[in-house]
Amino acid sequence: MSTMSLVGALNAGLRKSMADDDRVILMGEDIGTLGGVFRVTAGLREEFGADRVVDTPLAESGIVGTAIGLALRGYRPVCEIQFDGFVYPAFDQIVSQLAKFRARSGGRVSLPIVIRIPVGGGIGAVEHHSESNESYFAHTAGLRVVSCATPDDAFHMIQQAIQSDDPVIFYEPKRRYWDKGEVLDQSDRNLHEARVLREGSDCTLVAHGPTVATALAAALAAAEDGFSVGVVDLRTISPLDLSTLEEQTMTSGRVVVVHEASTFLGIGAEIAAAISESCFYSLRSPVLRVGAFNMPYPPAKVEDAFLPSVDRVLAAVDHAMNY
Amino acid sequence: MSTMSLVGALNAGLRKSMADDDRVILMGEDIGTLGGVFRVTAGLREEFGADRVVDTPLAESGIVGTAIGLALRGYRPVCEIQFDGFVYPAFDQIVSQLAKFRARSGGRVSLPIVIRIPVGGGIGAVEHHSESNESYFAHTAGLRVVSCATPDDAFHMIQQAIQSDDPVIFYEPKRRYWDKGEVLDQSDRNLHEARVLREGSDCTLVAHGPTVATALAAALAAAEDGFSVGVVDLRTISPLDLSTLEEQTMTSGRVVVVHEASTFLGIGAEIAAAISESCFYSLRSPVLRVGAFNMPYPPAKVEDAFLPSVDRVLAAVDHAMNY
Amino acid sequence: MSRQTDSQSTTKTRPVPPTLSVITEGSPLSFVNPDGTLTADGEAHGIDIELTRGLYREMLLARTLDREALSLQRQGELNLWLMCLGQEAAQIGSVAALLPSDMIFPSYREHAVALYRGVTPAELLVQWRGLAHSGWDPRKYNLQMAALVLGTHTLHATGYAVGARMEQTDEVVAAYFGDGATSQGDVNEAFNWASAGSLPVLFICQNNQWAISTPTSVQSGGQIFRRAAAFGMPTWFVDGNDVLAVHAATTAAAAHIRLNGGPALIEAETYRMAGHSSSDDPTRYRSDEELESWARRDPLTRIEKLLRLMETPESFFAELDESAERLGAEVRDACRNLEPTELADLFGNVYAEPHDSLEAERRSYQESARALAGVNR
Amino acid sequence: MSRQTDSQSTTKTRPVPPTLSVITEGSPLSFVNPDGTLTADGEAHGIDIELTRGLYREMLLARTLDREALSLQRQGELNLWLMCLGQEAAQIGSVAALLPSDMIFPSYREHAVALYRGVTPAELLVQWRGLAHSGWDPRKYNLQMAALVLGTHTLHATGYAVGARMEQTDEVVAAYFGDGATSQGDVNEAFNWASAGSLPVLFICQNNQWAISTPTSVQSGGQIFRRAAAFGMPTWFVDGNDVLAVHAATTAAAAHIRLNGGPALIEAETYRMAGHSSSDDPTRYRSDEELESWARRDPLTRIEKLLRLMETPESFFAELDESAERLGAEVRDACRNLEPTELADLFGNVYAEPHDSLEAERRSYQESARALAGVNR
Ligand SMILES: Cc1ncc(C[n+]2csc(CCOP(=O)(O)OP(=O)(O)O)c2C)c(N)n1
Ligand SMILES: Cc1ncc(C[n+]2csc(CCOP(=O)(O)OP(=O)(O)O)c2C)c(N)n1
Ligand SMILES: [Mg+2]
Ligand SMILES: [Mg+2]
Repeated sequence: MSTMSLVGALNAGLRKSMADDDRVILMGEDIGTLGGVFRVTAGLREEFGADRVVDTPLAESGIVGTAIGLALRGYRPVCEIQFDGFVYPAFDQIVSQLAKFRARSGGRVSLPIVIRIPVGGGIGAVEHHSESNESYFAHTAGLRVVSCATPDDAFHMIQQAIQSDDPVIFYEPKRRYWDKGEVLDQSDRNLHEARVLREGSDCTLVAHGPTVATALAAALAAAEDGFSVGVVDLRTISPLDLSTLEEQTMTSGRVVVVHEASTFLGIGAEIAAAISESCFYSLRSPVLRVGAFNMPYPPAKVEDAFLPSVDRVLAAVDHAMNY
Repeated sequence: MSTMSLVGALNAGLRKSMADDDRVILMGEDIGTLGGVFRVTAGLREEFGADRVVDTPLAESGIVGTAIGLALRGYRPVCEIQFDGFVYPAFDQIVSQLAKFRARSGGRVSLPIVIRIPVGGGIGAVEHHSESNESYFAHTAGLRVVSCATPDDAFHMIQQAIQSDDPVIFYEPKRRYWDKGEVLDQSDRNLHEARVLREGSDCTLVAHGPTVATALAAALAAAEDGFSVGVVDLRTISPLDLSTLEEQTMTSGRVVVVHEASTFLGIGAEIAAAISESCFYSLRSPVLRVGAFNMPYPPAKVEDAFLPSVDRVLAAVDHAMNY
Repeated sequence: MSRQTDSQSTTKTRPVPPTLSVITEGSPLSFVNPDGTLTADGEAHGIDIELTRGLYREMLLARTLDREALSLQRQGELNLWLMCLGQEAAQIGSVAALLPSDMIFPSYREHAVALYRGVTPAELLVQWRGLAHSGWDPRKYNLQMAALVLGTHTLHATGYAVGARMEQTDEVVAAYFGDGATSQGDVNEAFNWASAGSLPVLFICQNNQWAISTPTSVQSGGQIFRRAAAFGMPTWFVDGNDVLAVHAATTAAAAHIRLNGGPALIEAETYRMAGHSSSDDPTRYRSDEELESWARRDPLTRIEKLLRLMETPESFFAELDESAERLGAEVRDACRNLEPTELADLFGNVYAEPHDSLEAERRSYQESARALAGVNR
Repeated sequence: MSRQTDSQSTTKTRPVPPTLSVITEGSPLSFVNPDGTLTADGEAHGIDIELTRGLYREMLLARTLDREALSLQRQGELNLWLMCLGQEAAQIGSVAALLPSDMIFPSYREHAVALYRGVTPAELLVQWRGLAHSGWDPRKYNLQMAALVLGTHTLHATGYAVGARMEQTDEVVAAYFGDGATSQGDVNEAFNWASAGSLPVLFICQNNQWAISTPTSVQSGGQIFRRAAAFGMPTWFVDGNDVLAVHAATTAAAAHIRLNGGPALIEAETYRMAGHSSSDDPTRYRSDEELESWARRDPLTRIEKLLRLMETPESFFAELDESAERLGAEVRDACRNLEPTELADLFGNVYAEPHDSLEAERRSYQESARALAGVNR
């Protein structure tokens, strides 16, 4: 066990995967000599060489497209997309090629590729550098989508994602990159299980990645006011760990989903729909959503007002309690 | 009033828009001399010239990207994407540029661009030619997304979409292209209103584009069995016409959404979440969804089993009735 | 100083460096004239009669397959067919110059390539009958599945070549694509990537003059082989209807790649003699004269003439006709005997690892299918 | 026959056409040496003293802006700054050769271009202070907003030029981008589109040797100006640190476009003297020697030397220093006096036409903001 930042944990996880399996290859813009703009891959080129930590040309479609070619040859590429907003040039390669390849091949060919995406806002960045686009990929059959919130999960989940024989979109919460936490030697769960961080009998908050800390803070604040509010860290966005969500819903009867993506067709919509269907008679209020307004991410100076805050989460809990 | 196929109605609508406003320019692959692979633009090049009905190079990003440039100059481009599955190379231009342009410019610059996409399955096509990808665009702030189901709507909605000062993703249901219907001279509603095709006191089916006919057939079949099942043609996917949906939900207490896209984060998820929130106490059963399984569109010979059928819709109605 | 390039003049009041023409018209490499006689290059290169017979045989079989498949489509046995009529030389000449161990990334029209690599008619047709998205195991034939989203596979080939270079093999990784596909960003990213990384990719562009109804003049402002050259790779511009020239150019390009490691491109100038697909009506956009002028440059006819000039025994042609007939019958049988596909079986193809919710969807699908079967019985 | 291109040899047993080298090294067009003397081309072209002074002045002002902005960033007054230090000649030389009516599509580093076009310091800084995504009305300055997703705007410029051609104007539409951006599919699609359509686009590539930490050698295997030429347009390769050469080349390219209608490209070889942005530490990936060698080729120094050689009065430099000082003060003031942005005001910027659900979101946001304000009071 040791204490690490989330960036450090990712770095350590990548190092371990690379040491364990020499088919693992990292590729992306500025990940080699520079170690990535967030330094997630710092030192890895020195350790594993330029063939395995590849500075690519500046072309996201090329990064994912050539990763597919490498995977066809037996490699396990891990692609870094520099910022969330720059994944779209690779959208065709991800959605039409990567996601569909196994089905298209009649199950003959799997593509064990991980696409790492630093995600979300809160770091005062310029446009295109603060987006939350997990819905696009979660809606795409053939992909798996996960989101880590803590150093411990970052360390283990990146390794599990690399070990998966399916393509995994791996989200890293930018504004939690420098948060420290304890990292255990062994993981206590597989890639597609949610984690109940706190049980709650009045309401359950569901979050992933950057909003997990927000949800926890809200739950603590609610506790001070006498409400028992639980928190579930989704960890997996596709597939969803519905059984954990259902269990918690049965207990609390109220659910608030918190994420940075737009609520319109955000993962909260799917959770609301699924939970409303499976727990119809257990719900004491509708599943509520706290997320982005239906507008592009605003300029940095107003992002605090834009991001789901503890206050907005508490208002939703209130709303649910008084429904 | 006259009788037209859906293709014919689109053709007539485009012709009218072009005649009314010489800033309207059509562009796409094979839309000029050939008139488009579905002949939606047949005859228009002869009528309006090669400058206004443009055969483009084979590059979807280029089509949308240059359309943006034209719109910045005051034109109103209407882009054709040859098949649903070929829109992804343009994803970055649509999602990062087209959708965000107005917000990025501080409201100074609007982009009145229409992107026409023949959508969905049921025509026995090969892979990538039968997809339903409206969720991606509906989740994207800054876009409007509509879906026509009948020749009358096709005729009027394409004109309204072209008149809109916002970018509109315009879906055309491929397998209904050759269906005939009456086209009225005047439209009875604006672009973002749903249409109640049938009132129902037991259950409301919500569909758009290709599944509207399926929903109607199911409602008729249910009526034979003594159930009063209503049908709403969404017409607009983003923004949703929630007030019409809420009204119908208040009446019937049961809602089944039918679409060809995957149910996981399909528009049914958003409708279920929104309706569950606003009509919590009126719902007699959870909002149910009939759509694609979470897999890429299958080979043509099994598409009938894959597409939402009358039987699958009726099963869902049954399920809702017996909840 | 060659810093400014173009043959057109510029208005200027003061001297700036003169333009340098790089966009001159080059005529493609050609060995055999349409009448079967040899060009000067053909004379210089010399003709290998066994090779020529072999290539002719493969072209004829490919044409047979193509014709049978189209006729099956017309009979409703196939949903769609994309004809390779007229492009046999470009395909056979190139694939025959590669080693069986060289991985190929085809587009959707490379039926001649697939047949040459040993793909069976059943494996080939299953996709076009609407029963599967692809019919063969890519590893068995070192031939990947057809790429239908234009140009995407050129990046896959490039990535595959990254591995080949890392492992220090002398493999060539070939990617086939059309003139239209070169307008896509992906193809240009692949050119750049392969060149920057000095990767063993052989780009094979069949410029068949059309992308559905769009002629090359609308598609691009320069020639493809020159563009690729400027990305930093040697390129060969070849008469794509001349199987011997294509073979020689591909041999040279592959040898170059094996020796030097970097990419190369072949632009084979050919013609799509049929429509874009069985759904297309090419008379809507192109003239009979154009078609006829290309018909006179048919890739099979000229080699047949050459073989006859070289006194190939009649028995060769007779045996070949028999083989073709056998193949035709085999194609028809294979098509009609293809096993039906069950939707339930496809759920397992999506993910390699267990996926609970998709598994649940499969179960619910199967239950409802069973229930419906009961109702309809 | 020029059908095969490359200087490297190929292994072959039989003759195939020889390789032809098109990828030779050309040296960039240059008028002024780093020591202020003229090159032979400079002598031939001649020097317009008024023009030179004007360009020098603009470069110095741009450098002042850049320095002030970086220092504001270091003081926490700006969130981010992307330095244009070292690229003043490439930017000023090119923009000054265009007409004010020529629309420009910049990337994110074209502060010198913006300043030249009249954009005010406040309009320029508002984006980097995190108050807006863009600061000026594109129509006012015929300057579009900065494109941050690399290369996307080259297609916008191309589309804009479609309109210019249709309307039979003699406008030039200019797009600025970096060496790294040329690896993106979009930029290549734009090259192809503009060439195929013979559109009046002037592509201006500032090759500053680096894309963040990625050097041009990793980025591409050929030279950018040669690539563009092969797409079918005249290109100029110019010393991007020589404002007079850049100006002459841009003048020639613009004239070519106005006369002939088709596109052209200028590759200005320059250097990003500072880090990629205020967040970047360039010492992690490049050497001091490299930096020093480029420092000796500074675009301002050489023109200052030239002006002194040409006996420019000291008063010119003194007045210019004053102007620079004034600009510096103006920049600092403008930055600190920028109005705050209210999230509530941004809802109306998303759609041009009424949007009920977003309107509802705005109302609910405002209500809760008011409620919270109440709580916190
Ligand atoms: C990204 C994409 N856009 C559009 C299409 C539709 N489409 C299929 S083939 C074709 C023309 C291709 O022309 P070319 O590359 O020259 O190949 P050819 O068909 O001539 O062999 C088009 C437009 C597609 N398959 N993929
Ligand atoms: C599509 C996309 N991918 C990645 C980035 C992140 N990024 C911003 S600038 C930059 C380097 C650009 O280099 P170049 O084009 O040479 O321009 P320069 O910064 O040198 O002016 C990168 C990788 C981006 N902005 N857009
Ligand atoms: Mg073609
Ligand atoms: Mg650069």
